[in-house]
Amino acid sequence: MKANQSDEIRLSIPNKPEYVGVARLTVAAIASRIGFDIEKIEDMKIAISEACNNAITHGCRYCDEGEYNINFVLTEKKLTISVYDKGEGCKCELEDIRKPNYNNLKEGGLGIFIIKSLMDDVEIESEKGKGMMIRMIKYLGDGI
Amino acid sequence: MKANQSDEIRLSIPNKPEYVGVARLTVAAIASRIGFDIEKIEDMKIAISEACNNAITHGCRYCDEGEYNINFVLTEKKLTISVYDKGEGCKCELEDIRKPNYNNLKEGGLGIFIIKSLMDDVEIESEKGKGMMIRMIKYLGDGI
Amino acid sequence: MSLKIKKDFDSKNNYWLVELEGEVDVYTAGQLKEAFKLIIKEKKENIKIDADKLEYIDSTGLGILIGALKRLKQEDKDIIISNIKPNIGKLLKITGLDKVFIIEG
Amino acid sequence: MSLKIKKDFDSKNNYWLVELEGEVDVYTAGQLKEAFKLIIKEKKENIKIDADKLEYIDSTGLGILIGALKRLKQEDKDIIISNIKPNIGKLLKITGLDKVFIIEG
Ligand SMILES: Nc1ncnc2c1ncn2[C@@H]1O[C@H](COP(=O)(O)OP(=O)(O)O)[C@@H](O)[C@H]1O
Ligand SMILES: Nc1ncnc2c1ncn2[C@@H]1O[C@H](COP(=O)(O)OP(=O)(O)O)[C@@H](O)[C@H]1O
Repeated sequence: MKANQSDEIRLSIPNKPEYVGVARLTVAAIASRIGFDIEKIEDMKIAISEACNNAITHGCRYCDEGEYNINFVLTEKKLTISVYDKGEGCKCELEDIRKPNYNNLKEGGLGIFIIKSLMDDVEIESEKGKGMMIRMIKYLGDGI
Repeated sequence: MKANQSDEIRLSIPNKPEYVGVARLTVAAIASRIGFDIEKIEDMKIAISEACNNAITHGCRYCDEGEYNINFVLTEKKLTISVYDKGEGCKCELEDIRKPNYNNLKEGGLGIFIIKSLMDDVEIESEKGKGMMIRMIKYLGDGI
Repeated sequence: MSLKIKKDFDSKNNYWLVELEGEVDVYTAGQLKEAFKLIIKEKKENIKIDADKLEYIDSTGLGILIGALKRLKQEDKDIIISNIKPNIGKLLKITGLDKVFIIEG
Repeated sequence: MSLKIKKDFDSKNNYWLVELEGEVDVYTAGQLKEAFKLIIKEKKENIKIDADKLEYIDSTGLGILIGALKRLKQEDKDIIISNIKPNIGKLLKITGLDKVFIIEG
């Protein structure tokens, strides 16, 4: 790929647990095509799954549409993955996401924390009632 | 999946050789999720690649858009894959596609023949100047 | 993209040995939850997970492990995870769960 | 999703041994075309392809094999393909190319 050029791959998936694995294999295929190493590919597989889990679990609970979307934007230097749903949205603030507290173990609340930890850059855009978009970036090479 | 229910996954890919492998891995992920055996998965990997090759080589030669689309429709009984581009289209007639003649070997002209051989059902829709769509079906179980 | 679970009570060592093979994700997590429920109902003893063939786990699976541990902790029992692959080790470390479960080998 | 090509002239048997590893598709086909061009330019002898590690090939790759064979046939030379995997064997059979190339083992 030439410098400054970017390619886009779009995927649209039914809002069902059984297809999250498809998103995971697709990101692995894309990332290995542009030369990411195995460790980074594993990171992205987990991160995209967490975002899909959220789109399914929180995003589309009451919506009809029954699908969510993933955009992959590839350049020579990085892969940007955006997962967006048209669900209820939320007022999640990335700054509020903290490492879990083990004096008070909870079964949930790990997803966004894991995404933040595994990806180089993460952004959330959400408007109550209009859905949520989480954008995450992984850099090729030594990163940021 | 419940009987008569169908799910749809859509993929949109840049019009470049390097991404055909992504389509191949995505179809493998989808097909294995719904329980196809390895032989049928291999058939579909080849068939989808042939369709993508055509979309890239013939479909979008002069078009700006720079991408083509793949739809996967899954039911309990079959996987329907449609590959469509917005290129020049053609007047290809499936009936005209024949097994290659080895007294007169040619390097090309195998793609659609291979798709017809490996898939259970194939349809082409094309209008000169408006692009082409090839739809191919593989049945789970013993087929047709 | 599937999960196989094999469980056996090791009466010599007095723990449950649970072998996980494949992927624990939002699709297969229900299976794991069910297995732990049955195990804990039968006998509240330490659970040792052999993760040698576990290729993938995410927060859905970790949540279920945490849930099971909470129930075991009531009787002072633990979850031991052995033979973990690097990607899973990394996830446990990042989340701090390597200090909550007992990690072996 | 990549292709490795190893070529060696086997002077004992007087043929080229070409080992293909990975996938021949529209992306990697150019590499294969180039390799055959160099081989045929250097010495027009039989080419034996070891396909033991060839995981995937489609019409783009087959077209290149056909092109190379046409050039070799001018000197009555052949392409031999050995150790093919079932999926590739099926493709050769469907296209009738199993009667055009010499298939071994
Ligand atoms: N796609 C989404 N749509 C609406 N709310 C979301 C979405 N993703 C996350 N959230 C909100 O952010 C919270 C934290 O998410 P996360 O860290 O993944 O943990 P968990 O999903 O286990 O609660 C969720 O509980 C939910 O309220
Ligand atoms: N997506 C497409 N758009 C326009 N024409 C096409 C497309 N796919 C196939 N064709 C036409 O059909 C012919 C046969 O295609 P195929 O059997 O795949 O062989 P090949 O691509 O090697 O020529 C092509 O040569 C081309 O003229």
